Amino acid sequence: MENAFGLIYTGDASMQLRDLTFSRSVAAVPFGGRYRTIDFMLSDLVNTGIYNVGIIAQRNYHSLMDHLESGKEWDLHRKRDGLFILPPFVTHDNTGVYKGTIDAIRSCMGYIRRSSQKYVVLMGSHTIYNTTYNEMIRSHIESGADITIMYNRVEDYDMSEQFDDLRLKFDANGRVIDLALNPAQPETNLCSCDAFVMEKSTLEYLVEDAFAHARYDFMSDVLVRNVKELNIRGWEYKGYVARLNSLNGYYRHNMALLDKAVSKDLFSSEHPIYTKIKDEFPAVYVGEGKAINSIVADGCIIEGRVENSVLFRGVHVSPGAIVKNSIVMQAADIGEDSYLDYMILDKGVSVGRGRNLSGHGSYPVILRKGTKV
Amino acid sequence: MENAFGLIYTGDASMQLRDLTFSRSVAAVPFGGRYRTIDFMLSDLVNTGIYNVGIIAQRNYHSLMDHLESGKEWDLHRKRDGLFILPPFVTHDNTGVYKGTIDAIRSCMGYIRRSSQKYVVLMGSHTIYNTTYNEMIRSHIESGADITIMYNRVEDYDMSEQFDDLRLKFDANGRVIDLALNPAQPETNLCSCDAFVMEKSTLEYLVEDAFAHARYDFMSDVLVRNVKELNIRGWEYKGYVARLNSLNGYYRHNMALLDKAVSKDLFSSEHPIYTKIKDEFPAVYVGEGKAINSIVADGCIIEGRVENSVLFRGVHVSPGAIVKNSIVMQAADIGEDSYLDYMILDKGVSVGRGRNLSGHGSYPVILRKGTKV
Amino acid sequence: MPKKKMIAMLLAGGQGSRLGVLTKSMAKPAVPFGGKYRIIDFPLSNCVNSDIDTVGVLTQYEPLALNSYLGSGQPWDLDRMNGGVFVLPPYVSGSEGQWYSGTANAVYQNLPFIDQFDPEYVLILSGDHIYKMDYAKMLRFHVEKNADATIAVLTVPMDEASRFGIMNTDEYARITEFEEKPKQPKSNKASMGIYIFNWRILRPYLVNDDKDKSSSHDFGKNIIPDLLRAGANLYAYDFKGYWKDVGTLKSLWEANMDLLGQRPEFRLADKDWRIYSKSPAMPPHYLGELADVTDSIVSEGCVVYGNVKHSVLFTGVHVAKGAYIRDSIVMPGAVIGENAIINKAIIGEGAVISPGAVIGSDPTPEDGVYDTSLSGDITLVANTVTVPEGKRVPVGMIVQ
Amino acid sequence: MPKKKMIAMLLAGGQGSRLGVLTKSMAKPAVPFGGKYRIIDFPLSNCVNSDIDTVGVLTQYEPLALNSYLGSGQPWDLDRMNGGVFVLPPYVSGSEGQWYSGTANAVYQNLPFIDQFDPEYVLILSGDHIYKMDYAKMLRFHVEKNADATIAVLTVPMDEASRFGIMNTDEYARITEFEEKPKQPKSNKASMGIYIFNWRILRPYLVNDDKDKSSSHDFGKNIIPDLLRAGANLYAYDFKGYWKDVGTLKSLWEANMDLLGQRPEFRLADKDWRIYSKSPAMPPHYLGELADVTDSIVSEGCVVYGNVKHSVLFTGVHVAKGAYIRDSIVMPGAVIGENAIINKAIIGEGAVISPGAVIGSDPTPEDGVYDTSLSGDITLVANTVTVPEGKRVPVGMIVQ
Repeated sequence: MENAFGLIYTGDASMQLRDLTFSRSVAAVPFGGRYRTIDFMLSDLVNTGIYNVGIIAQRNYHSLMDHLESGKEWDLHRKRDGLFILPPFVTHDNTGVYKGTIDAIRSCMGYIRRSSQKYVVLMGSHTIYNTTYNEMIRSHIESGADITIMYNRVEDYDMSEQFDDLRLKFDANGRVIDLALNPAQPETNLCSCDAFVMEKSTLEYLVEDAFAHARYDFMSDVLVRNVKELNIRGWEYKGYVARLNSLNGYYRHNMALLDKAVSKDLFSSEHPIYTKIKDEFPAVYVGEGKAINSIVADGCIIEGRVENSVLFRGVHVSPGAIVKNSIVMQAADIGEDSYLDYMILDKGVSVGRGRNLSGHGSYPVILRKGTKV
Repeated sequence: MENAFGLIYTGDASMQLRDLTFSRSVAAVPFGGRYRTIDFMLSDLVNTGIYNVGIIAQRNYHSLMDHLESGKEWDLHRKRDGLFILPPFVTHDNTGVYKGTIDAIRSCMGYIRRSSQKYVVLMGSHTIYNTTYNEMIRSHIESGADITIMYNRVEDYDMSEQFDDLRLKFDANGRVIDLALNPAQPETNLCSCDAFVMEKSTLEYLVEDAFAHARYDFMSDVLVRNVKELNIRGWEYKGYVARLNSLNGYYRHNMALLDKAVSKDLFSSEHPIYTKIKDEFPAVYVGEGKAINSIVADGCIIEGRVENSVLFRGVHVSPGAIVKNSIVMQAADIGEDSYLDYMILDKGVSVGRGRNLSGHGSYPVILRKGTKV
Repeated sequence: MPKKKMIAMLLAGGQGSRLGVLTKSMAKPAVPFGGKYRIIDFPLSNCVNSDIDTVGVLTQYEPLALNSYLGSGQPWDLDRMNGGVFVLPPYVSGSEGQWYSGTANAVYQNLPFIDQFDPEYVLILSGDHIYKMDYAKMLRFHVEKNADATIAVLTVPMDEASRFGIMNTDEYARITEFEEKPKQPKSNKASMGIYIFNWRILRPYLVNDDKDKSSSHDFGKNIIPDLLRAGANLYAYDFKGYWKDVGTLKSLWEANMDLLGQRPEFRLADKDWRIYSKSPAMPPHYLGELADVTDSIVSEGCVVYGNVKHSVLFTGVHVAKGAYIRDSIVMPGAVIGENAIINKAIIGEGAVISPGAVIGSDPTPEDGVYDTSLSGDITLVANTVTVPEGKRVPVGMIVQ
Repeated sequence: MPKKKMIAMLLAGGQGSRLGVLTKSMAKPAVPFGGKYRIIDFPLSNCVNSDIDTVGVLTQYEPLALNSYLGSGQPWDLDRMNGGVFVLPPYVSGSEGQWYSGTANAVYQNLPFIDQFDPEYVLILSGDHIYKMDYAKMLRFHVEKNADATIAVLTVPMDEASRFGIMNTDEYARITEFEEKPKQPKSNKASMGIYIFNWRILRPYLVNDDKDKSSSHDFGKNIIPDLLRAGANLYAYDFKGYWKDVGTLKSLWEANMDLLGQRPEFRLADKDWRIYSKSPAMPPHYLGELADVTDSIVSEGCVVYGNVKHSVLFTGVHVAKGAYIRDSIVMPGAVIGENAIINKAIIGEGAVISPGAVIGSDPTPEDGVYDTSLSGDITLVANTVTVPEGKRVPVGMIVQ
């Protein structure tokens, strides 16, 4: 067990993911056929041996609450420590909307103070990867850093999708000497993975100090501003990182799972990703039903043809239907002889017989939750 | 198992209980040494064999959420059915404050529709009793009533504490022919216990109909207004009923537990009242520590003198301290040689050495949560 | 402990020796079935779906797998405060212990367990049947008939009746006679080994049976005949629907095959009668560019690059490119190498079929014409066995 | 199943025959202790507080009470997805079963259970000790010493050392010699029966011990001496604090008395080391107008109208007016009638002491002078026994 607790900032509805976050936070967005993004953060922590996790919720956290329940699927239903959903405290004075990350973290200082662990892993919720933090924490302690930032090398960052893009520059001793947030011309390809390790007391001090000076954003007002004063170091993660910072990015990272190397990275059997159990039957292929180069979850009934797609739990593909290059979320019903290409179908979409719907590789079309076409 | 589900309306902060409901709903108010009022409603339902329970929460439901967790203490953590906390859905258009009970029930129509049971037990949260609803449901079915109201005979209703006081008048056939809400001169002593049985479809119809006509209060706009149209009947409960409709009432009903007949009624071993387990050690009497005519919960350390009082879990009465005619909630610390008489101490109050605090039988003084005196 | 209306006692003691090497280190109810389930999931889910929340699982043979699988009972919603699922092994009382010597004896030894719930009715179940059944309906029948005991019966073809325990009933479904495997069956109502007893009635019979040294302490052989002799009210409850005893390799294979096809004999895809099971944390399955999967069940964690026809792939199975699987069941975590051929076979948990190996005969029938007959023999590769490269395992052989 | 660093194996098999009638129908670890606990709560809570989340409970004697008590493990936070609490009874493997024939044999028979967690270390515990101990600290000591096995030892008075298994150590705490109940003890470090083993080291010793027909298959008598003979690195871990083997009626009584007073020998009121237990749903206790309770522990569900001095009342005990209880422990649900006298006694679960009955001697000492000596005899009334009105039960008698 690590002497650390996790604090996950789930943010407010993000405009980057458009309709996907219309009624849910980024943390509750479905990903990879049977997961929600929060599953990766929680599993990373639990696989590290961290069993005290606070989740800072904002408005629209009901689907998150439904998904997490008591935390038992992540083995986080515990008498000591466990899972804490920290909802905004709505009062007559407080509308439940935070001014920024600093304000949000400050609102759960009670939880932070009560946590008995020495270190904290602070995480956002739109960056997906599969690792444990043990090595990062060890490196943090050994280096004597104030803050250690997890980062990876990005090769083809699409600048049009830039969002919370924090670039690191190191000196020869491995200390971060410059941080740039959303730079137009990044000087380095070392990009923060939105996970930070520090002592709990450091976090407490930095947050209170920033708040007292009416500064509300952790990245710009604490990290970027204080890069000279603080001993900030980095820990490089070498596996696959999925940044859900745009709808295109969301589409691309789901499709990337069809690449064996990527899915092996994200679904390592050594570090399983836990999620809510739905008690679905195993997928069944019937009659002419076929799938190639696709990910298909439990509860699917495949009677049509599926190619280069990701199917979530309980999708029904009727005879004669063709689903290509698409992401189809839970419980969609694809009618007979219909045709889908480059589509994203949110939960519970129903596509009628013979319908023909196509997006384009660079601009997949999204159908909102519950749409009937 | 009964073919019914439970729906508990927890209301907003009620002014009747003053400081006790400053930061919690009536449902979360501590009662009887180790309980919260909601424990009685939930246990009544579970002891009936009803395992599908919706709790309509309003603002300030955090302490309720903390208390209920996954519902496991009431055996309500289930895959099918179980416990559902139905929080207000706060959006840009909706501030999370309901216009009335009808509005609140209507906001959880989704839950009601999904519930597979035929009957519903609709309950408020400020009336405490210990029964099962089996007999009431049977009588409802046999009588062919539209709605059956649970009531009891009140002998000494204090009109100055009148609140949600619904009086029933029957005809010779047992049908309710008149309902009066908060009458200045009640015609009968038959008073609703704030529990109603009806078919789910009846509730759905009545709520939608009232809402469509901009009527928002279940008691006045549905029951009282429709007493002629609806076949309303009653089911008499003969045990002890504690109506927490004023601070004085709250004090009196806690003190009534020192009467063996009352505590036997409310804590029937046949129908246990379940609550959250705190893993406290059993109470210990040390040195000169004594208690008479008092209720003392686990985790108390009694080194002083306790008379005619109710002590919640984890209270420490220091040597030389005297606690009389008082209600002392969880984790209070009563300093050496202090003296308390007719006091209500909310959670975590700390009374310094030698302090002398007295209320009066007709007006107990309340110390807010966490006060240090 | 609050009183219960009905509790279930699930007889899971069987070594299941007819399942041979599959049950070498686990009790039969723990044998995998239907892609992601184990046999015991079916009676347990039936209990939960019938609102029975207290189940004693009687077992004495290799209980580790079963014990670990059942855990706290949470996957079946049986992690209850009052009740839940209890594994009941034999134990020492006084100064000596006694192993279970029959189905009735196993229940007898757990009288104190049953008594603590003070049930009105006790439901006796077996741990090796695949079926969906609403025991609450059976209980309503039992109560309506004012029966002392009710036995669930299945209508079997008359010419097969002599293989079963047959109940002869009068026009009111009251059992007048019970014959174990009669040569000349008078009826075709076969006992399914599912009983509801009034606990008050059954209890003294169990106590007396224990004293009878000549008894084999079995419900079918002793208790039911004793009750009949005493003139008790025994009724037969007609069960309509799929039911299969998966006590042999052939019937286990056949029951898995029954899950396939457009109108399967036994439908897992049933939202109204969910079968619960303990899910491993695995990603959805992946079918590669060249995968050709037809008429099959594919579970989570599978990765398929080869051909799979009319087969059941359990969780985490890997099928390499060029491999060909047909009319077979491949249990959790098995690995099928490149160009290997599996035909009408059972591949055990974690078995490895190396590239080019052939299990069973080379397949000859055309696509779409599957062999679901029981005439030919099943080929079996036991759990964790590795079949070497290019090796041919002939039809009907058991590799262990 | 993910690998575990350390798992615990709790030996709960003991019939506890020295506790006599108290353990007639339950294993010793299920005996009530300290007002609301059972003995097994102490090692289980120690495990959980030491971050050990996997505990095997080895039991073969009357496991029903223990099984029902442990349930899903939830009260101890041991309802884990990976790990948790497992009751491990003897079982049939192959064609025959074998009862546990010693502490080492019980662990040996559960090798597959341990192996599935692939632990680095295995902690062996007893189910009949009352103490608070941080096993994580002991593990740190074990790792620092690079030990093969570490044995927790308690410093006992030199003149009592001959009653214990004594560890003789060198200056580095390494064990050089182990003597079971030596006539001339060379040290006063007594084994507490708590061991940490490197699983890699212990495993072959268990396998070899099983083959040795002359062995009594006991950790203290066989495994530890074998390891010492082989020159293994055995270290003694000094435990400071309260520890009591409650294997006799006297020590059970004494350990309960140790909970009382201003500075109790053993403090239950410890927020930093909570003892978890399964709570019954009972209201807080009530003391009547005339109740006179001094220097006592009173648990939930108690209703007291009489006098209670220096005693422990367990959950749901009723004490009628005029009754007088002194230096006694009264187990769950017992009823003490009007004017009954209980002096230096143990009253079993659900026992009924009718009005005017006298259990033990009439009390003579003045208030505040309590008899905590072990010299006089304890009087015992067994579980569920009713002592008739006015009956006198003399000192030291056992009523059953």
